[in-house]
Amino acid sequence: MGSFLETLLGGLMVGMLYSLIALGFVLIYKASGVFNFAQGAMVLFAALAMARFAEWIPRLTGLNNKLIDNSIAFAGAVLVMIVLAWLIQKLVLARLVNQDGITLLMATLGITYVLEGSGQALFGNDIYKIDIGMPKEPVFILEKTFEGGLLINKEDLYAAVIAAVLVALLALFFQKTATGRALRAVADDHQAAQSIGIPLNRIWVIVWSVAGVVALVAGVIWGSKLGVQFSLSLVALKALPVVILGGLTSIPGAIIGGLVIGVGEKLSEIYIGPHLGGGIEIWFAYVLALAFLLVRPQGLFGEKIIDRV
Amino acid sequence: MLYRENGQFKTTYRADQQIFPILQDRIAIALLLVVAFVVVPLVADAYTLRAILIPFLILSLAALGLNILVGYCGQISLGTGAFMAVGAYAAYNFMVRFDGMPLLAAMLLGGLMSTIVGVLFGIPSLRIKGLYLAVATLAAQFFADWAFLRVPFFTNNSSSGSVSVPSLSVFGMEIESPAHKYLFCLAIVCVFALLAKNLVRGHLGREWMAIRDMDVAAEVIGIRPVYAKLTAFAVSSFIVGVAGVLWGFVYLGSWEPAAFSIDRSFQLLFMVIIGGLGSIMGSFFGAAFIVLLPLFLNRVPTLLGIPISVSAASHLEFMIFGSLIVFFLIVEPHGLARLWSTGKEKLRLWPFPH
Amino acid sequence: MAERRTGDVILDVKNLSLRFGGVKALTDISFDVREHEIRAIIGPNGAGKSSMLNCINGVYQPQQGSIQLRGRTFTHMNPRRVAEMGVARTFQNLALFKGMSVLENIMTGRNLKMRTNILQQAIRWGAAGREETAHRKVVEGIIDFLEIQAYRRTPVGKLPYGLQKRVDLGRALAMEPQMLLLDEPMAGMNVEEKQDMSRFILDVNDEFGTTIVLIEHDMGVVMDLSDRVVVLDYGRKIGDGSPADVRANPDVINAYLGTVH
Amino acid sequence: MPGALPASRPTTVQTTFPRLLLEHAAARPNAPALREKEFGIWQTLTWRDLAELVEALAGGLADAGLQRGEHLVVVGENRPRLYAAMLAAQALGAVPVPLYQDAAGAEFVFPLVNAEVAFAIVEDQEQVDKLLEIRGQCAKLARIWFDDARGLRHYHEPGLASLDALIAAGRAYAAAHPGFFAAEVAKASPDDVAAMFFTSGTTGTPKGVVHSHDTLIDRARAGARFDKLTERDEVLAYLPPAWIGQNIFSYAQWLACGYVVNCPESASTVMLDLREIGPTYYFAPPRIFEGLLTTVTIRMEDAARPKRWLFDRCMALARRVGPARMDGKPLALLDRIAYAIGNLLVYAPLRNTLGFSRVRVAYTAGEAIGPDLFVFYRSIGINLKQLYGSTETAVFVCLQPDHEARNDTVGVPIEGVEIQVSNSGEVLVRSPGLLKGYYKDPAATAEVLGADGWYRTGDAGFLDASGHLRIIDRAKDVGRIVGGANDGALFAPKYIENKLKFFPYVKEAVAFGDGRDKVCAFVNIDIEAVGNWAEKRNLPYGSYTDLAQKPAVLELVRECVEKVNADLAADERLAGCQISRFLVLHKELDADDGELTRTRKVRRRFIAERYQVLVGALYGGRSEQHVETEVRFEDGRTGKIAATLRIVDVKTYPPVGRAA
Repeated sequence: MGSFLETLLGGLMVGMLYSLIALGFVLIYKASGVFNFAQGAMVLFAALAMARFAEWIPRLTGLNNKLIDNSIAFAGAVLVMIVLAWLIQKLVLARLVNQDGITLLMATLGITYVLEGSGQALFGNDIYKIDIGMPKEPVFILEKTFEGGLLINKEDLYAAVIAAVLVALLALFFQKTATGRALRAVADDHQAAQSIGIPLNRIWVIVWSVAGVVALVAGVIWGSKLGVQFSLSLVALKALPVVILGGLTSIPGAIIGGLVIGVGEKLSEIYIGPHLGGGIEIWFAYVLALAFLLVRPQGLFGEKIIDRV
Repeated sequence: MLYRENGQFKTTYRADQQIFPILQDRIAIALLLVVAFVVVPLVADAYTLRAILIPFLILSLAALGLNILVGYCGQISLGTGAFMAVGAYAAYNFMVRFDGMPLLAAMLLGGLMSTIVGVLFGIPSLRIKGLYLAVATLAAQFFADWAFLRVPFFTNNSSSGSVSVPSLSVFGMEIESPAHKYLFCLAIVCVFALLAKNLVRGHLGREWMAIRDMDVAAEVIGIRPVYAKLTAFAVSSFIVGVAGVLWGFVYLGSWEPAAFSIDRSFQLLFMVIIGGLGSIMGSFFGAAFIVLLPLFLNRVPTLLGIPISVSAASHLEFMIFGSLIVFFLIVEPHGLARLWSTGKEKLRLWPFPH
Repeated sequence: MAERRTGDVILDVKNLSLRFGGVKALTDISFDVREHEIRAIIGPNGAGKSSMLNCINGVYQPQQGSIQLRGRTFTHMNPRRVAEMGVARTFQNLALFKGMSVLENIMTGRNLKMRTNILQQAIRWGAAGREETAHRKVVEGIIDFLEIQAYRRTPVGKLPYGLQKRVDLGRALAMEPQMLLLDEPMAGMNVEEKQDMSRFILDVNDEFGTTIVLIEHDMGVVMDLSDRVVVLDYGRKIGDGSPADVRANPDVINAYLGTVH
Repeated sequence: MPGALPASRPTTVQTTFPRLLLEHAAARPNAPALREKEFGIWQTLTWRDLAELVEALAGGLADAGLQRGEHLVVVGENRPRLYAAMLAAQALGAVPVPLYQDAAGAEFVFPLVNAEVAFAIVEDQEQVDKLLEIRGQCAKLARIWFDDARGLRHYHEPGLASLDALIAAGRAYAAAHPGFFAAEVAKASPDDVAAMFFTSGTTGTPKGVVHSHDTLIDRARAGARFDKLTERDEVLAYLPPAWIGQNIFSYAQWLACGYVVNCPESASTVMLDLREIGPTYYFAPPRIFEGLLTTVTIRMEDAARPKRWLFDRCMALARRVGPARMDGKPLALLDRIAYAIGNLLVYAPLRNTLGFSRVRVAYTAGEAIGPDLFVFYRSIGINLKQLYGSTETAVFVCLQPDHEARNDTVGVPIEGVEIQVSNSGEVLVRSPGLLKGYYKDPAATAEVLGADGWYRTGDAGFLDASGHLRIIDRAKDVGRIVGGANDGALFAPKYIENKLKFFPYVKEAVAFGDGRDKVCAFVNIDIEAVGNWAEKRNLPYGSYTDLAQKPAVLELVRECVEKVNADLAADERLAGCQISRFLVLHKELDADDGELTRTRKVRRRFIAERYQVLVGALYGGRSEQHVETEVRFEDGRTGKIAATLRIVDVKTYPPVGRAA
């Protein structure tokens, strides 16, 4: 029982990270119809930037206050991601308007490679730690409920909180700010949005920036848990089944989907894995999503597509 | 400029529909074949054959297979590596489990297996559009990675997890020397290229392209998307599977699942994009390009006296590939093959610009 | 001088209704088409004309009503079956296969009639080659009929709009249809292109006795072409009869006020 | 040059077209006779197929009642079955009468009535409609057959049927009357009438020019021998078959030599088909070559700079060494190398894109061809030559031998041709190819065909020192200088005017001198060309009138005129009509003012009267003259142009003959 709950919680933690990455996908897809394969690479890129900045700043400035260093580094990383978003929009997407989905997808594949290559070229290709001073020591809860209680990492709790806050902020951003509303309008209908004078290009830069920041946060959390390294961009591929499950255009879908996959993955690994020779994590998410596709192509929360002739 | 087409008129449809209707092209291709089959084996050294030409040929074949799916039928696939793996492991199992199994037979059976798996993972494509399909094929990729790593049956319970094949022979001829291997691959590639060309210029090929270009219109003229897409998956993964067999048996000799990882899938997709979507010849261009670029990156800087580390080179490679993909998608979606054919058109119209 | 021999009903649409979510595209439409006639469906833009065609050849599934085609009744069609029953169509906003030449585009129209299997095609020598040639002959006949010999090898994308429309028609003709559905064949054409197209439509109807269902939002063109006209407006049928009757019909005149060109 | 000796006896031939057909069918049954691009490929008709087809058609026509000596009208593009129809008619001893397919219905009335035509075989709906529309005026016209049934399904006119029907009937007839075909063909004798061609002529009603098998075949063979044509040659037939030129090249010589005639797929594909076929033997009037050259220049306009530079360099070289090379003259080694490179880079590809790679012999005829045009084609290695002839002479009178093509002659008299220049300067021809006469028009016949067998061409000209015929003008326009230094010298206005017009700067020219003591001329400058020329020299100008009187411009024109004079001086017959004075008109000659015909020919007399003042000034020796002219603008308003025109004296040269 206890171990079950622990696995469950562990799953939720991982799932939450998936959700964060998936969130990036959904934002971009909603706004620009681009299936951004590069989201994973963006996570890696952002995390690398953050990690290295945090490392360089003390050397440059000489002041050794973790908080300041980290915040400067974070700010720097945010800046980097915004510039990146702008570059991507300017150099790639602006030149591929009205292309069909597959072309755009392949373009983002190209971007993936550029990011991975340049990211490592700029920031190095070792394993880097991000230390934002999250407490590492585990805590036991529910000791009364059953003996031994549950072991969880404070760190994970913090991470969960951060993620939650981020999601909340995004929600606010979309509901309250003018830009947010503009974004929603664009997501609903490009032509219409354009006709009422919403500058698509700027909107798209914003969206990519936001997605970049989300990627950064995801990267930071992940990095502080397991360190920043190339494999991060592959882990991010896990977010694909998540969006499929949740529906390409649904933010709640992304979150729920992420949690479902995270949990499903862990549980299956524990309870089914052994019978199949273990390591089924790497495909379980996909097969789950795939199976789901056949039943409900538009995903949990996605809206049905009617193509008119 | 080199073309002299006056008097090359066609009096039969057969003549009009041949692959190379222009005499000068037929001559050129004939020369190319002579060089490939006769001259190269005589002059090329072992390294060139082993490290450049053989991988080039095999990857061309795989790219060709992928091109049928992506370029001709418009169905994206990120799982090509998996289908290569299926081919390779299937063939391996046939070889080791049935003794006396001839290489060619094993190869075709490997292709067949890959076909079955391909169609299996293609089925979602009937319900879902491109983006989702990408995920479906990715699933295939990861599933294969896992299966060949974790399921001992596939590796015939080899302890190390890596498999290696016995010496190869076709019709009693040993295929040992690089030259032999090269010729073997070359022969197979030529045959499949021809068959593929025939398919894409036949009505099946037109069905694929119709689905790719305008699926509703295609349905209205009686083309069944199910059939068109599944045949594309089948043919594609068969060829890819065979390529997988060659990759494992001829090029590697012994291999681990990593040999067919997702990177391979991407690499092949890039070949298709850079070489030219929807062009048989493009597959060869793409393969050549992607095989040669790393060599180029490793040599040139040192030659220029600015040696760069291996890792730097690989990062550079990543960036160059990435930007090239974007570049081609933006500037010339039909890749090198289109550049080639425009060049050819210019030659035909010379001295006129158009 | 061409006296047309219209036969008995081959297409009978009964009480057809079609909705997209809440939007009513078609409401309780009924009309019939006789063999060999030229039947026009007209109406202002957004009257549901195209939706009507899409129901007939099974691209859309109507929620209510039935379609009787050559004696068989269907509550919903599927494109393949409709095609097999000898119904072809052209599209309002060109739906040509951009990646192919004129010849190949029209060849696709022969697909239903192609029999050789995948292996034969891969080898091509023999059966597949012969089949290809046989159908090429038919297609060349159509190319000649539509007077586009000069563009045989041109990628359709490179052709001027008017010619693309012709190729679209050619692709439909390649199916040797008994019935041809034309979705605004003259949309966006200049005067002489329209005249050419009208000539081709009449010739098709003459030479091959093809029944033609023709959609237009521009009344002028249709009236002198067609035998009978259905008028749709906001998904409802507001008129049906000979061009003369329809012209006289007050509702039609209303619907068209302001949209008559 | 056998033809050069005047007194070789005409050789009459001993065969007819149908017999030639049967000979080919017997000797080379499976060799291609006709190709037509249809349904995307070149559908081939072998000589055997053709003979079979002709027999069927003949049967059908016989069955329909076509009698020996009757006429069968044939209207349409070059189509194999129409050619077969002509052969079928000839096989029955009837006379095919090809008419221009682009003529209006009304223009058919005269020929049909005049030749009492009962039967017509036409290409398609268009022609059928034309015939039906005039049927009322042609009582005799009983039967019409059409080749292409498109759109005719619902025509129910009496006597209208498809060619297929005719062929079917013919097969039945042949079956019922075995051997009739051979018998009919045997009946025909060489001097039976073989065909009739209607020429609009320069004046009045069309006349039917009657030719026999003998005349046509004799000339066809003479021409073939002259250029060594073989059965391996290829011809593309795309000009109206009713034009004797096309008819000789793609019918008479086709049967005489047995080479292959190719019919294009449609009017819009001729250039593509030309490229595919790559004819070895080619014939076209100058306007076609001109059109081609224009497209070349236009297409080269949008070429990239380096390519244009290369092209221009190569063409410059070609102009320098090309003609000499074509004339078989030895070249300097460097030139030969340079030309070889140019050939690799430009000439050969250019020939290929134009469809001339395989051309062995190309002819142009009809009008004078500009030197630039002529030189262009020869310089890029196309053996373009001129020939002289007319419907009445079955075309072949004079041809230019290879290596002797010049743009101011029309070649040497070929075998069987005698040439004589009447003392009025008119060229007379005697040859086995002369017409039998004009149909039902003995008067007109007598006018041109003397009892002595000489045919009056109506052209003024002479054989020059090298034995080449030089046509200088229409005979009726040629006059004489009276008084002055060159009293009695020949005056050939059109010849002079053409020479002037060959300069890009000269748009129109009018020469005077008949019955006067010297030649003077009006000139119209070409506003485009001279305009550019002026801009290059940043020479400001306002109107045409203004530009026309710029001293610099007058100087420019004077140079042109002097070049012409130098030319004229080169042969003593024309040395007398060098231009001694000219002026540049203050307005452009205009059809709206009646100064030009609608076909832009100058109306010399009218102009002479209209500008009496100026003519007077020219001959009165004045140095300038004020003139005021009423002009009609496009919108119909009329206005006045007034100007004072400077009159320029030009240097004339002594005839080279005497100078030497």
